[in-house]
Amino acid sequence: MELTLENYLAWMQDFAQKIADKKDYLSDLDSKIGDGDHGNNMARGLKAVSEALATKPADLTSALKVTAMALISKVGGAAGPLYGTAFLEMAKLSSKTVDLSELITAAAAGLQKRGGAQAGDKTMVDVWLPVRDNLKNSQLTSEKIEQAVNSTKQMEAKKGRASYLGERSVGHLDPGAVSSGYLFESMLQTGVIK
Amino acid sequence: MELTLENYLAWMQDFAQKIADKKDYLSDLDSKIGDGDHGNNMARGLKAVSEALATKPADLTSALKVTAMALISKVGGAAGPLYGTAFLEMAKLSSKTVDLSELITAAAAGLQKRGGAQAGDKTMVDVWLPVRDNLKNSQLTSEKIEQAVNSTKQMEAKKGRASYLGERSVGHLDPGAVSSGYLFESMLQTGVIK
Amino acid sequence: MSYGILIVSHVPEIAAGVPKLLQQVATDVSITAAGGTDEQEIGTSLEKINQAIAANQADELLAFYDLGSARMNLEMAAEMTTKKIHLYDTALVESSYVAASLLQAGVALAAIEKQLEPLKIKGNN
Amino acid sequence: MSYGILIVSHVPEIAAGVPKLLQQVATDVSITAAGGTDEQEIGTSLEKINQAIAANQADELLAFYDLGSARMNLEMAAEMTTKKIHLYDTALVESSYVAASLLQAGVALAAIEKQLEPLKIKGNN
Ligand SMILES: Nc1ncnc2c1ncn2[C@@H]1O[C@H](COP(=O)(O)OP(=O)(O)O)[C@@H](O)[C@H]1O
Ligand SMILES: Nc1ncnc2c1ncn2[C@@H]1O[C@H](COP(=O)(O)OP(=O)(O)O)[C@@H](O)[C@H]1O
Ligand SMILES: [Mg+2]
Ligand SMILES: [Mg+2]
Ligand SMILES: [Mg+2]
Ligand SMILES: [Mg+2]
Repeated sequence: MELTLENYLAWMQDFAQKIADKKDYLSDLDSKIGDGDHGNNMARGLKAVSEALATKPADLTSALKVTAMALISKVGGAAGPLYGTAFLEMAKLSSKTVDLSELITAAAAGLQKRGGAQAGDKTMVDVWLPVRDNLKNSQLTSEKIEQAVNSTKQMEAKKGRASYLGERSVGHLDPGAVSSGYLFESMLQTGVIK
Repeated sequence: MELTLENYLAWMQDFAQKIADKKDYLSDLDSKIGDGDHGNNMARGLKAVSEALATKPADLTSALKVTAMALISKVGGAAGPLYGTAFLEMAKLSSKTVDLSELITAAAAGLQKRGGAQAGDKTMVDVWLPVRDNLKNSQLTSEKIEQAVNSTKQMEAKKGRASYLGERSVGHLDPGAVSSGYLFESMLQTGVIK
Repeated sequence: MSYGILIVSHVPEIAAGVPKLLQQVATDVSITAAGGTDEQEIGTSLEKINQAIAANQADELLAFYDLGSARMNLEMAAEMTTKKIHLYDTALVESSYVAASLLQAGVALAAIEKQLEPLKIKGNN
Repeated sequence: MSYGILIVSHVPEIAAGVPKLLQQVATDVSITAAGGTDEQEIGTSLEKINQAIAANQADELLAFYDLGSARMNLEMAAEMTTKKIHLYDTALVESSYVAASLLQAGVALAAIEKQLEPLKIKGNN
């Protein structure tokens, strides 16, 4: 399971498409427990990513880095520094290893450092952590991803805007968890794993 | 010591003049431990008071009321609702009694209700309370007023913007105490008392 | 909705900006604001506060302010209106945001006030 | 003066307004601000924060923000600059006002931070 420039570009292209397709759905989810912009934020960010990757970065490290930079500078919401940090950590590690499991482990750690969220806080972290663990055991499947995304529905938010709603946040999917679900679905579908 | 429409108008005319003369000094004092606008605030307020009183209110109660309204609506800083409330309380009581001591007692109570300041908090209250007490004993003099104003210099502010400076507020006169000192100096000088 | 939000600041821009932050998460809550003096300088204006109260579509308002003298003018305005004004000594931006989120979610006033309690940081100045 | 103040808000108007409130009591303190996204929408922009840091005349900044995602961008900006950024999880308007008053009065950072402590109301969201 090695990340290459080629499969990475395919992965991001698919992810950008999914985000563009699900833009309104993501914003709808966010309007229930947040400010209703997650879809727009991510679509703006992934558009910038696509444009940056279209300039043909020389290697995987540069590709990861321009992805991070585009997300950090264009998303505009919490998801920007969060996804941005995740990709930046992958970029940094990619000069040493391109093992997917190790890269995602570093990314998840960066995400947690940036946002301070733990498992169960009803954030994108609740998708990244199980994905990281399943990758380690080579057991990541589409069902596992879906399960992680859906697990956020019954959680009470402890981080992000939704946390102000307390128990009122229960019963809604976390938008960042859903967009992270798309990220990993794309990863599976574009053959990064096998 | 009765307040009449006539001596009240003379009092306010003199007070407005003092404020106009000391405008820059009051703002300078305020810039040391506040936002530097007390002189401008009071000058704007007293100009509105003079204009309102120039329309010849029918009686003392109306005169006190239009003074209060002009101060409340034109001062723009904390001094507006504070002085405004003081004059409004005098207006209310003036239909029952025009005894100066009783009017000032009611005014001081209104001031404290509005701002919540106690003696020693380094505010205009530190002038109003001794003036109230000295009026009760018919012992108010120019020296007593000056003494009350100067007593604020060594106090540590507990109310108003100066309170954020904590012990750094010590060593400066409170601007509202100084403007209140002018108010009562005018009261003495225009013969409201004897 | 019967509860609205009232913002009072010393600065016209802050009074213009806070409702934008809140309205994003509380599309159905009436939010009005008063900022600056009548001359648009730094300070507060009782007249502007009265207008913001009148312009609010709700008849029971949760009111937030920045500094003490805004509080005093808010109190005066509260004494002048028939609307019920709940005045909070809490962090202006953060607590009005929390209140807006919870009002939008239909949370009861008592529960909102409980959540505002830890955000109380003034009232003594 | 070697300490400056940095304001980061989700709303351009709030970022424009808070410095006005502060500058009134802190004429000699450098105060810069970043608000809204690059498109002037509600959100934060790392680029704007970087610019506000660069534009500040001080090389050690006391930084205040409104909501959590502003905090994350502030942290990223802090990692990118050579200036020292002190990040406070305190009430945006009220605590930056206190910090400005005290900086103007020449109070030392440790004493300022002590006075900011009771104004800490976030950092967990
Ligand atoms: N502190 C945090 N740690 C991890 N994830 C977070 C945190 N704060 C927010 N998120 C994630 O960000 C998502 C919201 O992103 P977005 O709508 O772009 O940002 P914003 O809330 O600033 O509008 C949430 O659904 C959640 O998954
Ligand atoms: N809570 C209070 N109680 C009594 N007096 C107060 C209070 N707050 C402020 N003051 C008085 O108001 C004066 C400042 O008035 P002004 O400069 O017009 O208001 P601001 O502080 O809003 O600019 C202070 O010097 C003090 O005497
Ligand atoms: Mg959002
Ligand atoms: Mg947002
Ligand atoms: Mg002042
Ligand atoms: Mg003022």
